[in-house]
Amino acid sequence: MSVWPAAVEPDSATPSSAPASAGALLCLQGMGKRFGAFRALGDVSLAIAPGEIHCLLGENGAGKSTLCNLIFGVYQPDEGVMTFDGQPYKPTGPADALARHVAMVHQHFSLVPDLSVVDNLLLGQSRGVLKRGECADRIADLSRRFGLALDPRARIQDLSVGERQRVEIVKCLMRDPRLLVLDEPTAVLLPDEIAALLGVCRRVADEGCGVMLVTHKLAEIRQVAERATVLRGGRVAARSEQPGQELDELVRAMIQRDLADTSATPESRAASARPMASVPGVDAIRTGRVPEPALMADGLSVVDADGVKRLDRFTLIVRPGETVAVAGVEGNGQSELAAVLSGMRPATEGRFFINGQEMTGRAPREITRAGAGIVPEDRHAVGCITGLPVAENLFLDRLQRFRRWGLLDRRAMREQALELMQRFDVRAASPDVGFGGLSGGNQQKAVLARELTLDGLRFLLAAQPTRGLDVGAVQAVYGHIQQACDKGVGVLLISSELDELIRVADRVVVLYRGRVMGECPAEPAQRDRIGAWMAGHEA
Amino acid sequence: MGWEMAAVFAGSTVRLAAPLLLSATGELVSERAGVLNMSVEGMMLTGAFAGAVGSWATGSPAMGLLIGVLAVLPVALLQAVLSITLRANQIVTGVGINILVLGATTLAYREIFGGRSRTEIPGLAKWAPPGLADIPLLGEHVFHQTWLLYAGLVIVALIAWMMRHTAVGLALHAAGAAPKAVDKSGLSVTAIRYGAVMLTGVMSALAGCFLSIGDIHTFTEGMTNGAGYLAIAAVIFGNWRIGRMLGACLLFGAATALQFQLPAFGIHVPSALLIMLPYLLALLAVGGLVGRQTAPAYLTQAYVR
Amino acid sequence: ADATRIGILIPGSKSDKGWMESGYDGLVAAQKAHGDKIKVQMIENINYADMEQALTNLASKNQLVIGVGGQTQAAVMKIAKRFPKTKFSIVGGNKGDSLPNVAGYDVKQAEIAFVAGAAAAMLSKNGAVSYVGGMEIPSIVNAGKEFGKGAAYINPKIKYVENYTGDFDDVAKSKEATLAAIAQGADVHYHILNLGLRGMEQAAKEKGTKIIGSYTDRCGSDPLYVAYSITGVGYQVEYAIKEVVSGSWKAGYKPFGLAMGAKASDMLICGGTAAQKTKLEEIKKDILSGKIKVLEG
Amino acid sequence: MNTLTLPSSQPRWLQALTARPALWVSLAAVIGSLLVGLLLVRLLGVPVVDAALAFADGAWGSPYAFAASVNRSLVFALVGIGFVLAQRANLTNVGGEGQIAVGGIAATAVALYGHVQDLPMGLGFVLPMLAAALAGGLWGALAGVLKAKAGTNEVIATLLLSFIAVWMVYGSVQSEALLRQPMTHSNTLPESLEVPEATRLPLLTGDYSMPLHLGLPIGLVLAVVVALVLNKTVLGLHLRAVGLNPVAARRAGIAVGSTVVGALFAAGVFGGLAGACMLQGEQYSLKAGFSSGFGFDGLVVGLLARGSVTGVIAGSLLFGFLRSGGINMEMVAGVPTALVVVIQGLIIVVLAGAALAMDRHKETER
Ligand SMILES: Nc1ncnc2c1ncn2[C@@H]1O[C@H](COP(=O)(O)OP(=O)(O)OP(=O)(O)O)[C@@H](O)[C@H]1O
Ligand SMILES: Nc1ncnc2c1ncn2[C@@H]1O[C@H](COP(=O)(O)OP(=O)(O)OP(=O)(O)O)[C@@H](O)[C@H]1O
Ligand SMILES: [Mg+2]
Ligand SMILES: [Mg+2]
Repeated sequence: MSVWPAAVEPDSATPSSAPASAGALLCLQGMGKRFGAFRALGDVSLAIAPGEIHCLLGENGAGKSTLCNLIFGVYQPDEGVMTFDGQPYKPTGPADALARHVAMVHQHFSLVPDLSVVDNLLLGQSRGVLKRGECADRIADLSRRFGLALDPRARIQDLSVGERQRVEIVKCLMRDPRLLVLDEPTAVLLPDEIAALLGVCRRVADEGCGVMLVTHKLAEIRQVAERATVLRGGRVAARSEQPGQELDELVRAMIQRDLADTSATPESRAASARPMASVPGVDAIRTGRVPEPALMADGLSVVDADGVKRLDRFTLIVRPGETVAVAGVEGNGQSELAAVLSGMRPATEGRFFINGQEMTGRAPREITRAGAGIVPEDRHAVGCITGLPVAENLFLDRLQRFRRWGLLDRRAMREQALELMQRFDVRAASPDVGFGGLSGGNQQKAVLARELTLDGLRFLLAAQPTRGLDVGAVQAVYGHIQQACDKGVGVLLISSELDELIRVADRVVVLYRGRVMGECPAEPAQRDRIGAWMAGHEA
Repeated sequence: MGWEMAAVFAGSTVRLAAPLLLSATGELVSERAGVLNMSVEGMMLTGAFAGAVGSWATGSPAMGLLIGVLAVLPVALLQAVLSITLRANQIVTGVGINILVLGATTLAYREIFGGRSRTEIPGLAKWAPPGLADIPLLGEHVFHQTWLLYAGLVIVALIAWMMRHTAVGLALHAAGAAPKAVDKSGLSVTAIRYGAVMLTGVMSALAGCFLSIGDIHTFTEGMTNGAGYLAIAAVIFGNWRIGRMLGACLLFGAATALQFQLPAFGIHVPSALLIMLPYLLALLAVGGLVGRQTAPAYLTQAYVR
Repeated sequence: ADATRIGILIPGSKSDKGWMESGYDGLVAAQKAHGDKIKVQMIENINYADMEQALTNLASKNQLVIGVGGQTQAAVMKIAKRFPKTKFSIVGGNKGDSLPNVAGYDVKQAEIAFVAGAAAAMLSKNGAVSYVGGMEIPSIVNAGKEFGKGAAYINPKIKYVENYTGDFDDVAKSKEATLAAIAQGADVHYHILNLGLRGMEQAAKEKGTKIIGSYTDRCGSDPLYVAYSITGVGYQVEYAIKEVVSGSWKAGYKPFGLAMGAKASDMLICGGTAAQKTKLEEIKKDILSGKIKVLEG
Repeated sequence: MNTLTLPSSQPRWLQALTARPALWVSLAAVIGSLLVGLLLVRLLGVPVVDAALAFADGAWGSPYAFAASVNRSLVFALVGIGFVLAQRANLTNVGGEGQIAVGGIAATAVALYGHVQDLPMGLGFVLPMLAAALAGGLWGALAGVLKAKAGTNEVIATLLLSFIAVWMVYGSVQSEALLRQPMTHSNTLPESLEVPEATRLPLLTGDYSMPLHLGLPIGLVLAVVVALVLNKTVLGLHLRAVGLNPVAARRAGIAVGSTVVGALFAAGVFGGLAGACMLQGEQYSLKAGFSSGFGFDGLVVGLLARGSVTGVIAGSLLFGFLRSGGINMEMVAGVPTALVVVIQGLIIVVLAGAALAMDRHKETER
């Protein structure tokens, strides 16, 4: 039986074999899923045996969560068949999956924050009168068996992220799972919490349950994975029967580039969390010998509502004409950094200056006035208003300019929009079509067009500016950024595309868990170090 | 004499609070599950009308009560379909239903009773719990009430217990606090919310019947006269907890009852002030001026998987 | 000859058991009496914003327009200026500006309220009587005051309780107000209420107290009622129609009350003793002669 | 671009229909509800022709009837325009009733006790109007402040404020210390005095045979202004931006909080003006129940309009004439006015339920 995806040939370096279906607990064959015109998954086949820990890897958007959701019945597949225990398995909703003892921990918590642990565990699991005492006993029992300490009466909203994760897992365990699906359970955990979680996985598997673990972290794979499957663009890119020994091949399959030595020693590790005064050149700036930096960030920290430190004493100077890239796996503090610098969210501590003016805690409008262009990470939520036409979006922050006798001069706006669209190659039928009707790349170019044509632009923050863009669009975007740079604008580029940021930026700082792991020149030779820092390898 | 006045005041407060309590409890359950029914007013009016008509036609107030409850089901279903399945704006839906019911009951009342009927509508019997009935003053003025009031109290207590101690209560709470979690735990958010809205309907019908055949044995056009909105105000003021909401209902009832007691003491407070007091208090509450309000996180938000 | 066209505006519900219904009863009686000679257009339950339009419609199509209640007065005065050829009668009208085509009939409820107070005092066993008024407007308040005075006229030591619900039609509130009065010992109740009366009936039934009705004779048909006063709302409607049909309609203020006879204003105790009757007659005479002075209303 | 993607096999009328679904759905809802109304008329045993004739006569049968209908429509339209204005910022203002009420109170107070009747140049009626607008605006802004500061749902806040305002009218005409007229005789009702001639809105025709008043041209001018502001100004665009995506609007430098407060203030101004028109144009004295539920009718008109000022005008004319005709139907044909209420309720419910279908279409249009 051939379960190899037709389109993707296995990398010759990856020693792998077809998933064993004999004795498999769950067997997927040719699974496909579309969201509208977008194909999130295609022809995915894999099998999980009882007692096996199977790791699922892949870049952001590779389709991991979608696959998990298919298994758990949240989505229904467009193609492919599943068997569970040799029986056909077609869950039409989580209820079906749960009935077959398939349990899932979601990437995002699905707990009720204002209820206690016990109540969360009982939700959907119990009928009639709640037997909280009985449930608490079971929790105690499970805690003992798997080493998961939990206070049954605590309210979820008072728990740390790690504890919440534990609740999610116990919730699954309470259902006596035969297959446990964990979608990036460790993304939010601290190292010792991760170790404990992996221990639980091990024990659960030892009791005969199949475990599917989605993760980005290589160390985890090395620790627990018995087999691994790599997804790339919704298709199986590689498989491994001994993932612990084939990490490099897996990573290459995942990102299609080499990550030669993941244990390189970073020499500028000390760069993290250093005080402002120690940044070279600060004194010179303070004494006015050097032009004002475009951005000066001094010990910015962000603590979220759950008390987790998302950004930890971030300190950086971006000089005019310089492009500094912030690299890192998503979710390591980049979003928080961008939010603070664009005025959308206050920093818990620290200060920052744009073009020499202190902007800490200022409104977005003032930050724009200070000469900061912002290309936000989430263009749909923050960067544009999809319900308005392209022209309006292009001038959203400077509409006053088109006021004539109190009315909006649409004609002038249209003309200037057309001009801007030509300059930045924004392809749309006309400036009057809805912004939401543009393709992702054109939307991004339009946002760039707006931010780069800001009056008195001195600083540009571009967060994930090429996400979801095709090759041509990516070229165009970086071309524009380069041009701005040449005119003396300081650019802070947040990206997880290693190749690109090495090509575009002058310097790279790497964020890991909110902290600057290291800093180095953006040169191809530094790629390994950067990759290692991104994966959290400190030494 | 003073004691007797106090007892009458207490009895009056209880009677005026009872319909609020019944409908507010229903509304609380629904809001907990994430659906705001502005249509409580219309549901109460439906119940009041159908209860009165049923009681008059069958001659049996108990049958009237049953008919009142049955008649409200289509109205509640309309609210549910519009706001849950069709994901219509819950407020607009509610206001529309209220207007519709007001017109329809007025029209139907005139058709059925010809507008000039003096027919006595049989009302629910009164009852006092044995033991309590013999307490001087209190027995007569406070505890001698329509049996529906006691039944209602039992139902409210049952609902309060259900919300706290049963799986259904848990699911209801979660449907408004974290519908996604409910969905992923294998329960249907839609089913839970439908159930909650239907319960609101039933409770509002009981409240409406209390108004028409429970207390005063008559129906008048638009007789709820804003009581439904007051019930919603009580839920808000009660911060979505049954205990506090009970207090709010009693407070609102007392504010109204006070109107009839104050003249006896020669105190003159503008009645407009007493009437608007509940709304004022509710406004202060939603404005966050009376403690921190914690509305169910997904209140008024339709659930899409 | 063509039928006389009559328009009548009843601002409340014509089945309110009180003022409005009494007015409607008068209309029905007039229709019976005049048969084909009159043609009637009627509208009820009108809010303020619509009142002018309704009156204008009535005025443009009818020879006589009757507004049942003082609350129509302002609007009638306004419309009457625009329709000088149409006649207007206001039931429950009062002294004020006069127009050549407007007649105001004053019900003088305070007079009969005094008599009712006297009757109540005769009927009360506890020595306490009560009154519930709808809106707190002078005519209603004055009636209440006179009721209290009338009671004290018979029994100086009588206890009198009064209450206003703010709404002639709110049943629940009238019930609670009556219960509050009963708690103070009152066992005979008088009222100026419309639909709200049902609440008073409910309270009285529960507590075994009695009511003096107004507007309608209920003696014998309802044991709750021990007496009733006649406030000739219906009579005034009949009067207006009769005057127009016979061609003798006159503009201006016209007091009704006791002076216009038993159909306009009267007090009857159901199965009352001869002594009670004579006493009431005596009081009526004293009021008419001015020996007893009552407030307006 | 859209028309190109439409399959050419579709008949013309279907294309026209799919191009403006909201319009057609609204029309269908209105017509359907009216048909149900006719059916009810039949069921009530009244000949449909009689009812229809009475309706037409009351709605537009005479200059007076026509003017009365238009005046009523004017009030609905003012409230509706305010609603649409706030709706542009995604705010649902259900407080029209209360805004009318406070507008009425303010206009009465200034007209009677503000020493304005001797002022030159029409200030006598302008100042009370401005006072009404300001009062209504503040009443609306209160909900806006609660929304911006405490995140209070503006629907709940404006609704509660409506109840409070309605009882404020009741209270203010109960006490002579406030707006109640001096008690000269026993039937002195709990109302204010009539406002002086000079403070009333001048009649366009000069007499009452067709009592259109100055409020109408003022309302029309304001409607044009609002349509311009909404569709042709920076402010209108800001409102839309805040309504569509407050986060992106904030990022683009728009002051979201003040826009919210401002939008509800503006909506309230229109409610207040509606109150002024009712008081200074028609009723002349303040009474309990003065607002007569017109604020809720205006709300319905606003909902029907689906964001367009033209829609408001169409809807207000529909309801204005519907109500006028309804009154006459009761007088002449004996059909209770409650029927009109049923029709209104039906229209709202159907439109609320159809919103998803209409919006879904809009989404695919983009
Ligand atoms: N409901 C949906 N509608 C449309 N597109 C979707 C939907 N869910 C997922 N996608 C798209 O499908 C692709 C795969 O998403 P998925 O969540 O499976 O990625 P992932 O591998 O889990 O990524 P991550 O590591 O970020 O969690 C993404 O491009 C995503 O935008
Ligand atoms: N309609 C959509 N269009 C495009 N992308 C989407 C859409 N809905 C979700 N996504 C993307 O798909 C991914 C999955 O998002 P979603 O909110 O479904 O979480 P999830 O990963 O499925 O959650 P869980 O793991 O708890 O099931 C995210 O990256 C999200 O940005
Ligand atoms: Mg994922
Ligand atoms: Mg995901």
